[in-house]
Amino acid sequence: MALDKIGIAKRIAREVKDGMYVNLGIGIPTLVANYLPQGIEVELQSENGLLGMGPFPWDGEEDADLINAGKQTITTLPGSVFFDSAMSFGMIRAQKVDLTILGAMEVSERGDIANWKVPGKMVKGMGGAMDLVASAKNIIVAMQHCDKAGNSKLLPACTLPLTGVGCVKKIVSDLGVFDVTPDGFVLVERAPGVSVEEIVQSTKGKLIVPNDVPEMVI
Amino acid sequence: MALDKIGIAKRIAREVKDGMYVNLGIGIPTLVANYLPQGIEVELQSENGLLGMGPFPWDGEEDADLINAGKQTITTLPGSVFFDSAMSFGMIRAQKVDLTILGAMEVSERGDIANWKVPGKMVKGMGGAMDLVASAKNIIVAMQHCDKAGNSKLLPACTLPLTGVGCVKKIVSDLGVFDVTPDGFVLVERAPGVSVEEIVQSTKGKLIVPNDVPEMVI
Amino acid sequence: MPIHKVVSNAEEACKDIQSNMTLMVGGFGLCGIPENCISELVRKNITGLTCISNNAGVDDFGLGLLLQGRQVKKMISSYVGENAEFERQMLSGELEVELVPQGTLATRCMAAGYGMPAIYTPAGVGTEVALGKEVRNFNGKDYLMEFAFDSDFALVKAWKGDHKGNLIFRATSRNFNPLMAMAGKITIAEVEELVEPGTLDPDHIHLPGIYVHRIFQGVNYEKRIEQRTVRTRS
Amino acid sequence: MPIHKVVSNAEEACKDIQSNMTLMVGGFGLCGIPENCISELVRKNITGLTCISNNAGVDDFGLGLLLQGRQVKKMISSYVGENAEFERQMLSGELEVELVPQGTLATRCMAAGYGMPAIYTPAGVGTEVALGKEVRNFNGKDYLMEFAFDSDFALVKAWKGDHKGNLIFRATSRNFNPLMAMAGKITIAEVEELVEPGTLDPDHIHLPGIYVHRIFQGVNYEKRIEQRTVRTRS
Repeated sequence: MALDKIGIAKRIAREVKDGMYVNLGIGIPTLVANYLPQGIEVELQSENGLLGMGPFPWDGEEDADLINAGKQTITTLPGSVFFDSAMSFGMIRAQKVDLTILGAMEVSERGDIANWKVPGKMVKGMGGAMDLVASAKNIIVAMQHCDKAGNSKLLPACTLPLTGVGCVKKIVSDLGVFDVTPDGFVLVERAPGVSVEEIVQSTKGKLIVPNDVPEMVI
Repeated sequence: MALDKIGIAKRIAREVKDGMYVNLGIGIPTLVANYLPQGIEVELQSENGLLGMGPFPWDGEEDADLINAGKQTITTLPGSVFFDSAMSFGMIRAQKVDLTILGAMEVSERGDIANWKVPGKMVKGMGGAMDLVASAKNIIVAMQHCDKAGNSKLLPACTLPLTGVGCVKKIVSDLGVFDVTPDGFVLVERAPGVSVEEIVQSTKGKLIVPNDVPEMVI
Repeated sequence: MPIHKVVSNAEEACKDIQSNMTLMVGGFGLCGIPENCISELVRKNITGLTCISNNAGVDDFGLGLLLQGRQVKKMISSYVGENAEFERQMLSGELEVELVPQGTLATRCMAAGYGMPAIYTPAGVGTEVALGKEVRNFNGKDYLMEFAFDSDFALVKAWKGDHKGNLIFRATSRNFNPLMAMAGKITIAEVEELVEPGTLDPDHIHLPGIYVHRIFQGVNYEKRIEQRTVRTRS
Repeated sequence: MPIHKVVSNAEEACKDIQSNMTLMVGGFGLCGIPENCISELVRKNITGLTCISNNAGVDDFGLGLLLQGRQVKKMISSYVGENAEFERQMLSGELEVELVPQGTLATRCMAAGYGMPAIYTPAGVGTEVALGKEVRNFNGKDYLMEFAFDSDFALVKAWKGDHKGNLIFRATSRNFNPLMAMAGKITIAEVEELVEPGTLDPDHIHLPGIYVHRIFQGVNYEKRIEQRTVRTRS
């Protein structure tokens, strides 16, 4: 069974290590915060100007001045700190943020990513994504493996306007986990019940399949 | 009688207008704060990170964390604000400081200034002077007209390493007040009891003497 | 610049903002936007504006109000989702849009406020954002040269301010506000609470008053929430 | 970078600082200098250091202590007056000195902390500071291109800090400290008071802990005054 959004978020959460500063994009990446391993200490950076993002507020306690990059009401935690947008992207560019998790419409076998524009159809803008992918040391993408018509979104080259070049390190899709290497996508884990064959057929970019591909344990 | 340091400071103080943000250099310029016209409101910027510099503290109330750019103990005033050195020079470069008053060893008839180095003899460094003179809209120099041997320090061209090029707008020396124009130094006022002849003889750079040069009233 | 900065309201503060000017408008989404100044721009009904603002508001609030009235000629923003009227005007060509990476947008404001004519950022290298821009390699990595913004007015919102223009922001409503305040040729700050000089701790001030030309205490803040997201008590 | 940052003292914090490294040292004159870390460098007696610091201390305090022990190979500073031993070593050629305009020094630190490889400043155009540097004209004015600093360690002093490395500075002892804290490959912060997370107001913090790698509560601060200047009561 392919992973649902929560499954993808849970799997990505296992990549987060103790002591990391992490930036979570809008959508599935935001869910990752709910499934972080027990006992580790992680600081979430929200690029609109907060380090130490806490959970959503209790009903009735929301504060219009306190939101995350997805414009959702949030809370602080002990040790949180606010700053302006220039410093926020300053720390991103200076690679002080250890891990960036964001969504994608397409990823190429060279690690290019497209997630901000569909010409003639949708132009919401890149927000902070271009800054994040151009700067981050470690980028994990959360995405659907195929579009609704069944076409692979892991491609030899992106067809949509790029967000960044050669930057994605790892992909967790509904079908599996993939490292992005100089040789192409490397299949690291299969989603529960998903066969190697299904993944091969669903992947248009160059895919390297090791002899033994373990099934994911969530 | 040539002006003493206090006289120079008093004369420069008359150039300071209501509502100005002013940066005062070390030495005579610091004294200007003591002679500002009554009834005007001025904000003094100290480039080590303070806007709204107050007077020296009362004996016993000095605070090691609160100094000016000359490392002197100072105080704050209502409405003072602290900031870091990057923002301090940011506001200087962005020309938010209306008037800069500083000392000089030499000034050329084109408005070049030298005040930071005597090769082989003295190298204290430029501190913030190079940033100030490169950025400020309005620069007034406080200086002695001649060195101890009687040689003019208002020159056709500076002989010492430059601090900045074509930036000085006005000079108040012990002998008089001079505008620095594209045509050279223009004598605007004589110090009390100092003759035009004495000023002409003491000035090596090109000096323009209007028909009527008033004597300064302090 | 006069140190005497207090004006009575948005109308007085915005009196010389005219059609076809370039305005910076603080805020992120609807968080920390200068509500009073935006209302005043609607009331004045000036047009042909170029707005530099991270977002374009929503259909019926924030800069969306100016879009509804066709007062905006060009938006310079990083993210313009959640605004149907905006998308319609953009796709139909009525509205000119320049999309700028968010960090680039912030840093181009800061550059203006810090007197730096240009900055280098890796954001957008290899993408259509890089078209026509100078690419330069430092230490093996490519960067785009981006220019400091030039704007006639900056309209910002702070939590507290004093008569000298010193500003304190609250939580994430800080965002672009101090940066745009630094960048405006004329900067107008509206605050929830205007206090006497000396009330604010000089160590707590986020934006020194030297950058602020006019300040007033705003009224009737709605502070609308764009995405109310809560936990419900079980 | 670990979020677990608290160390017990300067000795532990500085344990891997070695000879011939490049160190940023915060402070302006003797104001806001990391006294404990400087003492520890003296005790370790490492040599060949390159120090980036606005000043060089005085003969018997601050970085002057390292100069006395001939531990410094090169100083990168804006102002080095008031230090006879410094001047002697410099004029005799024992000490290499690179003089940098103060705003350039500050901005090159900020550039490192903001991931900007280079900045443009008008400071020094037409002077010997410009020798060998790229000059570029923007909007009719010349600017020098100056590079972000690269340093192995940054040693800074704050008033208060918490276990996550968040720092608050006091008055003009802020100066270069937050900028250097942003710029160090490894940043060590010594504070007068180390508190639990949640003690500091998130709106009052000057430097986010993400930039700080090690933090400890310093001891025996002397906070010497360089130019005691007072009014006497009549």
